[in-house]
Amino acid sequence: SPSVGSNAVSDEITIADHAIPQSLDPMSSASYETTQLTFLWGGYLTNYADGKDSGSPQLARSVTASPDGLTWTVKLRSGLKFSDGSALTSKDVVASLDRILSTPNVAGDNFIGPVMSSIKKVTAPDGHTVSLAMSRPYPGLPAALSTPEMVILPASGIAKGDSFWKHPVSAGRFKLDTLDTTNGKFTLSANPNYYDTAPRRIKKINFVAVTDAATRLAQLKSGQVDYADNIPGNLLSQVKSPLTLDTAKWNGGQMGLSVNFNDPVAGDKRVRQAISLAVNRQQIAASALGGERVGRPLYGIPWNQDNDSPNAKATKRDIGAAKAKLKGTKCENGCTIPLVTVTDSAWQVPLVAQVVQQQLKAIGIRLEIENTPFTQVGDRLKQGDWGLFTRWIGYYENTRTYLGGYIYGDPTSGNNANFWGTLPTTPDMPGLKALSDRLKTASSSAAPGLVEKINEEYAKELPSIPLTTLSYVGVSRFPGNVIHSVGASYLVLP
Amino acid sequence: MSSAVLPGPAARRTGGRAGKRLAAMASPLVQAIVVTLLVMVITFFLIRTLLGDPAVVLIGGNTGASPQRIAALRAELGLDKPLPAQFLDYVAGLLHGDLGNSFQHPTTTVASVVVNGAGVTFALVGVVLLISCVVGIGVGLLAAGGDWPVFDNIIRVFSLIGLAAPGALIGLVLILTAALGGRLFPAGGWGSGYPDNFQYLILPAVTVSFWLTPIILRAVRERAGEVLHEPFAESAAARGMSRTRLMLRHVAPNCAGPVLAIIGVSLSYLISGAVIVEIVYGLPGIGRAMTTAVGSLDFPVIQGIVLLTGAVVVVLNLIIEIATRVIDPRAAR
Amino acid sequence: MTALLDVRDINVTIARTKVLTDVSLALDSGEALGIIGETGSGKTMTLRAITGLLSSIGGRIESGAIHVDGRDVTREPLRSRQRTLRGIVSMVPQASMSSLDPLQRIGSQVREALQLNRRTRATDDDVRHALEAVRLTPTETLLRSRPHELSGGMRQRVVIALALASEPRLLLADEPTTALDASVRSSVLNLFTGLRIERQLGLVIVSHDINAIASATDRVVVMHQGRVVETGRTAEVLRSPRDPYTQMLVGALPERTPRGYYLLARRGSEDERAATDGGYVPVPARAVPTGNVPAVEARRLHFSYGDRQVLHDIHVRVRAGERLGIVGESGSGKSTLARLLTGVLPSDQVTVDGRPWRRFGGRQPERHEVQLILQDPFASLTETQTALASVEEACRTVQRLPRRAAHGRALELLEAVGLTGDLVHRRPGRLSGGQCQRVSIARALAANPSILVADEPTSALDLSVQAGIVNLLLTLTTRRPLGLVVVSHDLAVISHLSDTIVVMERGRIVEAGPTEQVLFRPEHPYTRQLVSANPWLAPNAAPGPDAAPGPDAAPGPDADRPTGTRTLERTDAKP
Amino acid sequence: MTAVVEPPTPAAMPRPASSRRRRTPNLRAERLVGLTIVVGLALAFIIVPLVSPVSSSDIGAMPLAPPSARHLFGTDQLGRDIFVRTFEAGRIDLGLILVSIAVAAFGGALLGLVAAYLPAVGRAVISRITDATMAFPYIVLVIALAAALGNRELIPGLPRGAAAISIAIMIACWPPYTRLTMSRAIVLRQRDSVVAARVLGYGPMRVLFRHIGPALVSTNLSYAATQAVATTALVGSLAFLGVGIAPPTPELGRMMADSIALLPIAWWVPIIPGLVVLVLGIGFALMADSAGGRNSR
Ligand SMILES: Nc1ncnc2c1ncn2[C@@H]1O[C@H](COP(=O)(O)OP(=O)(O)OP(=O)(O)O)[C@@H](O)[C@H]1O
Ligand SMILES: Nc1ncnc2c1ncn2[C@@H]1O[C@H](COP(=O)(O)OP(=O)(O)OP(=O)(O)O)[C@@H](O)[C@H]1O
Ligand SMILES: [Mg+2]
Ligand SMILES: [Mg+2]
Repeated sequence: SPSVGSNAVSDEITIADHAIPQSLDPMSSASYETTQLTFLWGGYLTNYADGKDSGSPQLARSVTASPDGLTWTVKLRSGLKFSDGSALTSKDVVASLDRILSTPNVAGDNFIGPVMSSIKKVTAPDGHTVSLAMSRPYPGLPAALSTPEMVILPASGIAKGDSFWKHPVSAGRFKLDTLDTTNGKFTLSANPNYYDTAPRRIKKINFVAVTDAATRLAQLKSGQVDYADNIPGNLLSQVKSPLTLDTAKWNGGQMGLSVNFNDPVAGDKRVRQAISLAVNRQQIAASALGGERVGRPLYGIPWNQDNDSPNAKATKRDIGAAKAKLKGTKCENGCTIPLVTVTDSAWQVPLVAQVVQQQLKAIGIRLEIENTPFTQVGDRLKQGDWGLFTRWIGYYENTRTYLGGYIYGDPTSGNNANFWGTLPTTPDMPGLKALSDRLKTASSSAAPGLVEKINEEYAKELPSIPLTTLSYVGVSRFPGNVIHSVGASYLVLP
Repeated sequence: MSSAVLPGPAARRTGGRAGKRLAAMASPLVQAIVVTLLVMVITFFLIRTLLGDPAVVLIGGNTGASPQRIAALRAELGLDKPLPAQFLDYVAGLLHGDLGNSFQHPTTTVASVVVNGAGVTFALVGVVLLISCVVGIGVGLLAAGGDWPVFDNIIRVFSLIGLAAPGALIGLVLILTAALGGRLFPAGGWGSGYPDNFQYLILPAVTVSFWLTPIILRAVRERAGEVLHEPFAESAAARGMSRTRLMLRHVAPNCAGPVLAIIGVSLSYLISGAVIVEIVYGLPGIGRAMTTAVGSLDFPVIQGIVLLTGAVVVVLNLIIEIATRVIDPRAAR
Repeated sequence: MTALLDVRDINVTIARTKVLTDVSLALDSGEALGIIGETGSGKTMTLRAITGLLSSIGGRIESGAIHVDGRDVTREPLRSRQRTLRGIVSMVPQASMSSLDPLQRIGSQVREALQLNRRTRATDDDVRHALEAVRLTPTETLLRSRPHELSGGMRQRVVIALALASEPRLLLADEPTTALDASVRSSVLNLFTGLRIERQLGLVIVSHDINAIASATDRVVVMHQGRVVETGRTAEVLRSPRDPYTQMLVGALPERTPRGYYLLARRGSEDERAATDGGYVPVPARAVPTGNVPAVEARRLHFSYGDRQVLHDIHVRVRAGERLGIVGESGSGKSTLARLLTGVLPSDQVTVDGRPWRRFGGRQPERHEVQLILQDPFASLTETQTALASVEEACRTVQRLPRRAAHGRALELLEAVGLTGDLVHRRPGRLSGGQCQRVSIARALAANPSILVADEPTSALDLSVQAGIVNLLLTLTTRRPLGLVVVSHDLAVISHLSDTIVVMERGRIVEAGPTEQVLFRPEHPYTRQLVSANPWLAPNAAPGPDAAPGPDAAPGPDADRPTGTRTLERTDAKP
Repeated sequence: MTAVVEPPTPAAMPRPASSRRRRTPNLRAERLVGLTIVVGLALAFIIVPLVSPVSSSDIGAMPLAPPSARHLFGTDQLGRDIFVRTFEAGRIDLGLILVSIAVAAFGGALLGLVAAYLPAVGRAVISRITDATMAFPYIVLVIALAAALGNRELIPGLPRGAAAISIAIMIACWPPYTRLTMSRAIVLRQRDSVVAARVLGYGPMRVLFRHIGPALVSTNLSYAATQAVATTALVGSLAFLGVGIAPPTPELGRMMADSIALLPIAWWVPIIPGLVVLVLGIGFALMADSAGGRNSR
């Protein structure tokens, strides 16, 4: 392997992540590994890359809305091919979107739930055109089409069902060559049929799983790998030149405590408010995250992770106030709340949980941490006998517009305890619901004001208790501009 | 009882000596088969009663799939049948040499997963055994045979530490020192072909050997010490046999029994130790396959792995037993 | 000419404990020297000092000198001493069982030993010659055998062959016959004597078997607590020992005491009655059972272990008040019979008071009637129980005595066997063999048996300790009407403890009759051979009032033949 | 399966004095050292958390502060005092190991003792089950049990997650005791002391538990000490598999696993719990050694 610190990028790189994907289907798994890979091999209608131009066309030549916002038209580039050489037509796009629409519960469950619930029908007027009929305007659609789930797959492959996912095919910059799930090693090589023929340096990617973060870092230092993903904050002080932090990747999302409203203790608004008051967010950041974190811990959902949100004031710790809130609740004289935690998804989660557990002792609340594997947590939550859950929301680009409906999921799904993002709904948060409904159709100029209002309302109702923003850091052997990422999982490669 | 209760030579020669010996060899074989079957049966029922529903996990417990879809998947995986029926299916498959397919990756056969992982793990175990036996026996003999109290004490201290230190800790310290500081060996990972792969095996093997070597070393030292004080060794020494010759010709073979016995007893611990270390070093052995399989409730894979490791342990024990008998026919009593 | 071996005033310590004090001995070529003494008296240490093996157990020669063939080897370290002594001194170690490498074939062990000395390859013929020299037929099977496939006698010969391989001029043999049968023992001793004469070998034989020393050596050294207490010509020393310790040792030989008398045991520690100075003390009249006499009987007894029949058509019966001796060569089935009689092994042909033994675990009222004393005194006690606890447990469970009564009874019984004070609170590990055997006896008595079966009760014990146990058994039969079955291969012991003797050979009774008759008018050749190995067996004659202990008082059949030549003419049976 | 081959020692000849006496004084000292280590650590495990002003879960200081007068062993990545945590963790670990092994040893030995008195068929059945359990890769068991039991609080008062580990240790550890006890008991059964007991008419239970059982105690104890070494290391490694005791209860293995990556920047965080595991293991090993177990696994 090349010597350490040589800035020259060869045409083959090795990326080490902490696990291999449980599934390659982004509809089944939203883990970083899966999305990271999907972005490499998957073709999308619009481009996710490079932050600012998110939503710009990729496989699509254009994505345009009708003036009433109720019809979107996607024009495909001509001569598109999948990596296996077969032609990519609008039929494939329709099949791909229908697959998502027909997947049960997606509308309510997934990141893309809001956009999906606003799409009525997808049709293909001709081989190069796709038309989306909307039930309500959704200005963020172009950006939404670049989320990992929106990968375009061959209709014939989709028809094959599960077996397609043994070796999926799409029209991304790379194609999957070997999928060695037993050895935790995937290889990808440049897709010869990629629409963009501009010469690119990297022709081959090895994607390996190295469970232990220290080993990952060690392998990076010794030159075995070129890019190590997901390095815990307290290791970052070991990252010294010539290694570089992929600072673009820092924003790893936000962590909060989801609430089981059916739980007699945690379901009580006063208890939630008390918890929120008793949590010392500065301490969480300092001790659990090794001080490595972006932004301040704030309320709400992705869009208010901006570093400059005015809601920072609401996060101050106040034990006296917290205790006062507990008067008359089940926790007045101490109580126990089961806290479900996932230990194998992000290194931050168990640490934050422990700090919170310790902090809540001050108001007599005993958190009983229950570790659950990532793969089983949804199931576990459905069982119902839990109070709080350390939710970690991955963060997509700062796209205020398209995730408008995110905050307040579709009550029709009836699922108020799901994992992926829709927050639990209960009838007693009418204010929040009304605001959220307004946001779904708001113009982009009206949105920021609405968001502030939502945040205020949110702070009162606390459908979930925000804790902190998270860092999700990759380390590269090359200077920072050579390999970096956008969001948490979109790798930008030379 | 009296010392003279020995079978007379005449008694041995009469009767089918070869037949008896065959029978004596066959009975461990039968036992080994029974044990392997037991392992299979226990595993089958244990995982199915202990662990949850693979269908839910497979579909992605997190996406909230409909009960119908889960039921369909259960039927597809054959999990809807009653346990005994499932067991019969499994056994029928086994009889055809078919371990089934992975739940998680339906086109992957369990055999390929297991063989793949086992290749790595048993290569690791093999290297560990090699290192431990060479170092353990060598140093053990030196410590027992040489008259160097200081050396002996150093060895004692080292073996105590090796014995008591947790493998994972040693592994990580090794990674951080040998691999990073000295850049001698890769800090983990796995290559693509064999001579190349050995360099990835060295550190993990050393890590596990840290535990096994002291055990062998101590046994050898103890046994060798005893043998050296046995009258035959003393009189050989008194007749003028050199120390080296005595150690090699007489003491070493007499240590073989305890060493073999220890290896036999340690095998399953050894494999478990290897699994932990594999995970630390990121080797694609059965350890990784197994943690993944348990996490995703991939029953056929769990079963295949347990069956394979169980069978390997049993077969190795069988070989050890036969070897012990060949080395020391008294063991066959 | 210098002596072949000259040990002068050596003092040896092991880890600061003095084990040898001023030991001296000397030996010329062709001469045989015996060393006798009780266990722990330093016999083995003396040999170790000569061969240089002291250092391996942390011993040191503090002072004195050892010259071998004129060379001073006292301070030579082990390794160079091995070189110096190679081809001069060889040794046959104690414990023949582990004197051969258990894993190597006999042929290769012999070959290796031969090559050690000559540094050239030893041919197959050399190996054969070496084995023939110790009167073994070097068949291919023998050469390919491993030690555990040989009998004790054969093994001992191979060990001797190894020792002779370097063609030594001095052979040191440590207890070469202890583990062997009477017949094998005499052939091994004959072998020594033969070699000595053939090769002009200097021979040191260490043994506590006085008969062996008597028949195979010219001179003897008696050791006691690490000192040489007496040296002299074997015949003289044994006939008229001068040192009190030697007197005691020789006197304790059961052969030397006429039947019907207590053996001469060491003073102080043993039965007071039996230890009166000088003269013999007669055993008082035995208690005679009255009324219904319990009996144990084997009738037409056949017994097999698996498909191997070890007992054929045995008839024996013992009643309370009777004494039966069972003798026979090793493996003849004596212990098996003893176990059958006590119900340890099941058989319907053995009855106690007319009823067969129940299997283990079943309730049987007559269970306590027959009790067993076993050979290994340490192994027959539960190692975690103190002497008192063992006996107390027996009192409580068998006799169903309440706790206090059991305690008192146990103390009484222990005192009756000569154990008092602190001793009763010790565990077997801290008791001597003789003491353990006493506990064992006391425990058996706690069951209040009518019949006591003793399987080799003294063969693991030193002579003087043996005398104590024999005396104890004698005393016990005088106190109560006890039936006694004594199993032993030692005719002399049996002669004291039996009225009737059965002789067993390969699972059959070959001769049976009153003790007098079997011992002094043996009919079966096997019995004759047994008797002839005991030169001093005393008939049941009262010693004269002025008789001193010794062979003169009870001259055996071969008493005045010169030692060392006596058994030479007998052809050697190949084992 | 394979038993350690012992040369037949004829009873008629007591073992040569040399082998009996060779190393006794040394051994006693070793046992004493071993015992001192284990007992000393056990006391410290109990006392230190009791008298310490800070609790093991207090987050009171800078994270990763090096050892100082205030924090003797420094602080961990959350800013908790490692000194208190280490000792409290030791208490859990030691308790877990002792209890699990005691149960395994007792159960296994009992089964072996009973097996020794069963007819050949019963004995064969037990032997095969024992072999099968020994052939079973226990690590699978640990992972599966942990997955199945989760870290729910099975036994009130016990740290959550402890039950799974403990059960797994018990299941993995019993077979050697059964094997050892059975083979020894079969030998002892033929021993003269048992023959004598039977001749006295003692019942099978009495023979089993008064005359055979006690003789096995020391063998089993020495084996248990040996196993404690292995188990100490094992429990210390389990956390690396993501199996273990739930926070906030500190556990030595988890303390190491969670912080091993910090070795280059804050060695004290992983090393100190590691050292405690090591010292504890050495204590057990010394005890096992001197208890005279030949079988050093
Ligand atoms: N390895 C040893 N370390 C310390 N003392 C020993 C050792 N071996 C023997 N002794 C002591 O040395 C003394 C002499 O022992 P030695 O073996 O010479 O007796 P022995 O006459 O050969 O007895 P036996 O008839 O039992 O073989 C005894 O007091 C014994 O306790
Ligand atoms: N448990 C056993 N199983 C099988 N064979 C046995 C057993 N015990 C003894 N034997 C055999 O039975 C025969 C008689 O043995 P036994 O112990 O009764 O002889 P012995 O006369 O007491 O001999 P020794 O004088 O050596 O004590 C021997 O050939 C022996 O090998
Ligand atoms: Mg001796
Ligand atoms: Mg016998």
